[in-house]
Amino acid sequence: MEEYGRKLPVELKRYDDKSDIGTMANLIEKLILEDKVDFLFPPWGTAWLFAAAPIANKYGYILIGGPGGALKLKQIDLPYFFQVLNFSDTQAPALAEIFEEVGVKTAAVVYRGDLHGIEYGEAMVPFFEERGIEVKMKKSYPPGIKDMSSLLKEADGLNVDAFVAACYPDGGMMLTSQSMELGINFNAFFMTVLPFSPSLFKGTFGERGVEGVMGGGAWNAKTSPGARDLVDKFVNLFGEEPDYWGGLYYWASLQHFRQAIEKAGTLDQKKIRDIMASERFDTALGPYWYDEDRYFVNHPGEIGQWQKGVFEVIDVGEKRTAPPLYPKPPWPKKK
Amino acid sequence: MMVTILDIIIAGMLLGGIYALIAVGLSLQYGVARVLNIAHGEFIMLGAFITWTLYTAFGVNPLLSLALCGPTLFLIGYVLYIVLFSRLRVRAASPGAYEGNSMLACFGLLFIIQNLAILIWGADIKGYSFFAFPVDFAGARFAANRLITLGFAIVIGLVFYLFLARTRLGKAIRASAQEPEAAGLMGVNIDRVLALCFGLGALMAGLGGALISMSYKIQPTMGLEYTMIALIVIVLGGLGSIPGSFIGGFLLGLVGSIVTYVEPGLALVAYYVIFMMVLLLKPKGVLGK
Amino acid sequence: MALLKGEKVTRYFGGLAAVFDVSFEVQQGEALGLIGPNGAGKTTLFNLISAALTPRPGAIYFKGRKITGLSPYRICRMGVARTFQTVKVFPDLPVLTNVMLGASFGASPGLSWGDAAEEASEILEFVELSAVRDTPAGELTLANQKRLEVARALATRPDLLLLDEIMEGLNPTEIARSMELIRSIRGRGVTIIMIEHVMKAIMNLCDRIMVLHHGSKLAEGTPGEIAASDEVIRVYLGERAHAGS
Amino acid sequence: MNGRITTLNRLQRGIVPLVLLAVFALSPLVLKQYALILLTNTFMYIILAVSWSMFSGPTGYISLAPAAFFGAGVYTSAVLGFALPFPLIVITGGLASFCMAFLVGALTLRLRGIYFVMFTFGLVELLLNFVLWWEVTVTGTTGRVVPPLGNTTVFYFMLAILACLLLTAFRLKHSKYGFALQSIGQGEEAAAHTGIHVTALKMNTFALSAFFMGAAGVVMATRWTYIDPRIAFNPTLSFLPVLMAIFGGLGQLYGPIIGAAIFTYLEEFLITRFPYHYMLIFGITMVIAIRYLPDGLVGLVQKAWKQWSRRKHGAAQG
Repeated sequence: MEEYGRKLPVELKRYDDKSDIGTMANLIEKLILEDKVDFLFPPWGTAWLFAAAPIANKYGYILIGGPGGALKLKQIDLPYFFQVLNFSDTQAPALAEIFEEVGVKTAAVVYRGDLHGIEYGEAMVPFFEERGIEVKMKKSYPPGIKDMSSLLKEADGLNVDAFVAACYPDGGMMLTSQSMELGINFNAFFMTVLPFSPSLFKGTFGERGVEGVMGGGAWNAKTSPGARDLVDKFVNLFGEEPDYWGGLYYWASLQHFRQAIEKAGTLDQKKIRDIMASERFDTALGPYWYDEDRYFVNHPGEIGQWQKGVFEVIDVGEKRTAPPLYPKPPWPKKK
Repeated sequence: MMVTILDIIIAGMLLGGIYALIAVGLSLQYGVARVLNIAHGEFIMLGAFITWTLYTAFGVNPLLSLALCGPTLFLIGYVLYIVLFSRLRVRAASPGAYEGNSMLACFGLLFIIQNLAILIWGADIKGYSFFAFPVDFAGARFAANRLITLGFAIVIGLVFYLFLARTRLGKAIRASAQEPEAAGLMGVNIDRVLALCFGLGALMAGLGGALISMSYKIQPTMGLEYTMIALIVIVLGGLGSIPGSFIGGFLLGLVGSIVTYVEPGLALVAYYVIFMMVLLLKPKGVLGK
Repeated sequence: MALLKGEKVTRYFGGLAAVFDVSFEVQQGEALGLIGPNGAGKTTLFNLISAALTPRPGAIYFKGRKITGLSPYRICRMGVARTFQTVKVFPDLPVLTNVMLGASFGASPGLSWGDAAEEASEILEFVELSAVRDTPAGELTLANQKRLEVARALATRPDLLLLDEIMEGLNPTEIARSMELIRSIRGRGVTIIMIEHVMKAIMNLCDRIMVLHHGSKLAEGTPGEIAASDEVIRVYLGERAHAGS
Repeated sequence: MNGRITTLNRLQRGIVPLVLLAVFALSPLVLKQYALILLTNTFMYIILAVSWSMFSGPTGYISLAPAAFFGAGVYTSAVLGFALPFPLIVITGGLASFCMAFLVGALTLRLRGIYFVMFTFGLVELLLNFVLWWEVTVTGTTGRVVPPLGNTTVFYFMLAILACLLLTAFRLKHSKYGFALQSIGQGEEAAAHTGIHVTALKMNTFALSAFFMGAAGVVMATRWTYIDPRIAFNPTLSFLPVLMAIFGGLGQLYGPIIGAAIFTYLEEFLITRFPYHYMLIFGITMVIAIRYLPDGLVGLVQKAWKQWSRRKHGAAQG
C-alpha cells in the first residue's frame, strides 16, 4: 500500500448472523463501528444483501454484492454498492432466445413466492411470448412446499415443451427428484438456482442424472485461462468444483477490487469507490468493469446446461461453449 | 394425461401417511406424558440424517435403517424424560405449569439438537435416490418410494395401535393416560411408563424421519415444519387420541393435496386456518364429541 | 316479591339431566337449606343460579329481573355471591387481597383499592381472620380457607349468599364456629342458600329446606316437616347409609 | 409516622427510575455508536419480555404471539413508509397490534392451557404464510424497503416506548386490575364469581401488551431497512421474550428486564466468540434455566437472600 509504504497484514473478522436479519444488521454495524474494519464483505442471500447494502452505504463502505442481489436494488440510490451477478433482465431474454432456436413452442413457468422467484417468474413471460413461445401455465409455490408433484403433473398434462422454474435449491432438488420419481421428462428443463452448483446438484443426482438440465449461470473451465485456473485451484483446495454461476464472478470482482485498491494506494473508501466505478481491470474472466448503475455487465454466459459432466454455456452467440442439447434425454433408469 | 381427481386423492393419501406417522408420536407424548414436544421435528430430523448417513456412507438400505433409527431415538427419548421431564413433573405446582415448563424445555432441546446436527452434518440440504421410479396405479402415476413410505406408515401405525390395545404394557400406558394416580396405585411405576411413552414418541419420530428421507430432501432445520404439521394433525384428530391422529393425518394430507392443486401458495395458509378453526370450534378434534 | 325465583330450571349433561324441572322461590332474609344425596344436582343448581351454567330450558329471576344468560361477574355485582364446594381461594395472594378483590370488583359500585382495604379488614375482623391477613391464602388451614371464601363473598356486598358445603371436612369445634358465623351473617340481613351434609347445621340454621333427588325436587318444607317425611328419610338416609357401607 | 415512611418510600421509588431515565436519555452524548445500537437492541428485547409478562405473567396464559404483534408493527412501518410523520407511524403500528390482539383475545376466550399456546403460535404462522401469499399474488412483491432513521433517533424512540411500557406495567401491577389479573391466573372461575369481568380484563391487557410490541416493531423495522414476511413474522421473536421473561423470573417487574438484558448481552458475547455454537449454548442455557430455576433468576436471588437474612437473624438471636 502506497499510503503506508508497505503491504498491510489482513485480518479477517467474520461473524455468524444465525440467519437473522436483526443480528446481521447489528453485526455489520459492529464491524464498521467497533472493529473498524477497512473492508466489508457481504452476507449470503438476497434479502440479507438488501438489508446490508443501505447500512454499508450509510457509513460509506464499499459493499460488493456477490452472493445474491436483485434488480430491485437499482431503485435505491446506493453509490457504494456494486452488483456482480447477472439477473433476470439478461437471463430471461437469453433463455427465450435459446428456446426459440431449439424449437420450444410451449412452456410452463413455476416460481417460488419470494423476491427471487417473483422477479424471474414475471420477467420470463414477456420474453417467451415475444418469441412465440406460449406460456401455458404460470404458478407460484410457497417456500417450504413439501410436494411439487401436482405442479409437475399439471405441466406434463399440458404437454409443454419446456419446464421453467424460478426456484431455490430446496425447491430445485424437489422438482428434480420428483420428476425422476414420476418419470416426467420435458424437452427442456430449466431451473434458475441449483443446477450451477456441482456439489449440490451433480453431487446428488450424478452426472447421468443431470444430463441436459439447464440452469442460470454460467461459465466453465473453457471460459478463459483464468477460469480454468480457478477450477483447478478450487478442486485442489476443497476437493470439489466451484459453483458455475457466481463462483468466477466473485473471484473476478475481488481481483478487480484489489487492483482498484492498489491503484488508489489508500484505504479511503471514497477514492477506491470512484476508481471501481470507472476503471476496467483485467481479471480471470477477462476485462471487468461496472456500468453506470454499478452492475457488472461482462458476464461470460447467461444460461448453462449440463452435458457429460460439464456445465456448458449455451447462450446464442459467441459466448456459447457447446450447442444446446435438445430435447433433453430421459431421466436415467434407476435400480 | 390431465391431473385427475383420483390423482389428487392418492397424492393426499401419500402425504397423509407421513403426516399421520409423525403425529402419532407427538400425540402419545402429549396424550400420556403431557409433554408438548416442540422438538418432535428434531427427532424426525435425526432419524432422517441417520438414515442418510448410513445410506450414503455405508450403503445401508434405508428400510434396514428403520430398525436402527427406532431404538436409537427411543433411547434418547427415554433418557431425556428421566433426566429432564420427570423432574419438571414432580416439581410443578399444577399440571398446567408442568405443561408450560416442559414445552419451554422442549424449545431448548430444539435449539440444542438442531445446532448439534448443523455442527455434524452442515446446514446444507441433502438427499439421496431410493426407489426413485414411477409406478402406474389406476391410470395415475406415482413415485415408488412414496408408495413404500405409505405402506410402511400404515403398517407401523397398525402395529403400534395393536401394541397399545392388546399388550399388557400398552394397557398400562393407556391406564396412565386416563388416571395417572390410579395407575400408580395399581403398581404401575408411573415415571417409567411416562418415560416409555416419551421414548416411544421419539421412536415414532425416528421411523418417520427415516421414511421421510427416502422421498423428501432433508436439512437440519427441517424440524419445526414437521412439528407444526404434527401439531395441526393431533389437534385435528383430538389431542391424545392415537386413531384420531391417524385419521387427522390423512385428512390433512387430502386437504393439502387439494389446495396445492388449486393454489399451491395457499396450502400452508389452509393448514393454519383449519388448525385455528378446529381449536376454536371443536377443540376436542373433528372426531371428538 | 321473592328475592330469587327459579322457573322449571333444567340442565342436561350429555343425555343425563343433572337438574330437571326445578322451580323454587327464596324470600328476602330467608335461609334455605339444600340437601340431597351426592349427585342430586345441588351444586349444579348453584352453578345455574350464579351463572357458571345456563339453564336449558328454564329461567331464573333475581329481584324480579331475569338473570338467565348474564355472565357470572354481572350476577355477582347484582348481589349474588357464592363459595365453592372445593375451595377456590387465590392461593398465592395474601388473605387480605383475596377479600379486597371482592370488595373492589364484586360490590356495586366497586370500591377504590384503598377503600377496599378498609372494608376487607373489617370483614376479616368479622370472620375472625385478622390474624392471618398477610398470609398467602394457600397456606391457611382448610377451615380458614372456607372462612376466607365466605369473607370474599361477603365483601361483594351480596343480598344473596350461596354457601356450598362450607362445613365439609371440618371438626366439631370448627363446625360450631362456622354455624356461629352463618348466624351472624343472617344477622346482617343477607339471604342465604346453603348446601350442607351436616344435618345439625341445616336443621338449626335454616327456615326452610329443599330436597333434591336425581336432579328433581323431592320435597320442600320447614325443617320439622322434612325431618318427618318418610320419603325423604328413605331416599336420603337410605342412600347415605348405602354409600357409607 | 407510618405514613411518612410510605411517602418517603414512594419518593425514593420515583427517583430511581427518573435518574435511570435521565442517564439513558443522556447516554447518546457519551456512548459510542455501537454501544448505542446494542442498547437499542436490549431495549427491544426488554420491551418484548416485559409486555409479554404483563399479560402472561399474572394470568398464566402462555402466549406465543409476540412475533405476530411485533411483525404487525414491522409491516406497518414498511407499508406506511414516509406517508406519515414517524411518531404517528409508531402509534399506528401499536394500534394495529392492539386491534389484532383484541380480536384474537375475543376469539380465544374459551381456550385455556395448551390450546391457547397453540392458537397463538398458529397465529404467527398463519400471518406469516398469509402475508407471504398476499404479497406474492396480490401486490407482486415480497420485500419492502423501510426508510432508515439515524441510530440515535431509533434509540430515543425505543427508550420512549420502554419508559411508557414500564410506567404502564408498574401502574397496572400495583392497581386493583393487577391483582385481578393474578386472581385470574390462580382461579379464573372464582375470579369471575368475585365480580371480575374476566374476559374484558384479559382482552384489554392482552391488547395493551400487544400495543407496545407493535410499537417496538415499527421502530426496529427502520433499523433493518429491508423486510419481508419471513423477517417480519420471525417465530424466534415469539420464543425469545418468553424465555427471557421466565429466565429472569415472572414474580417481579424487574425479572423480565434482567432476563432480557442478560440474554442480549449473552447473545452479543457468544455470537462474536462462538459464532457456530451460539444457538447451541443458547439452547443449553434454556434447558438448564427451566430445569434448575423454577422461579427464574430473581427467584433464586430472593431465595438466597431470604436464607441469608434468616441465618443472620438466627445468629443474632442465638
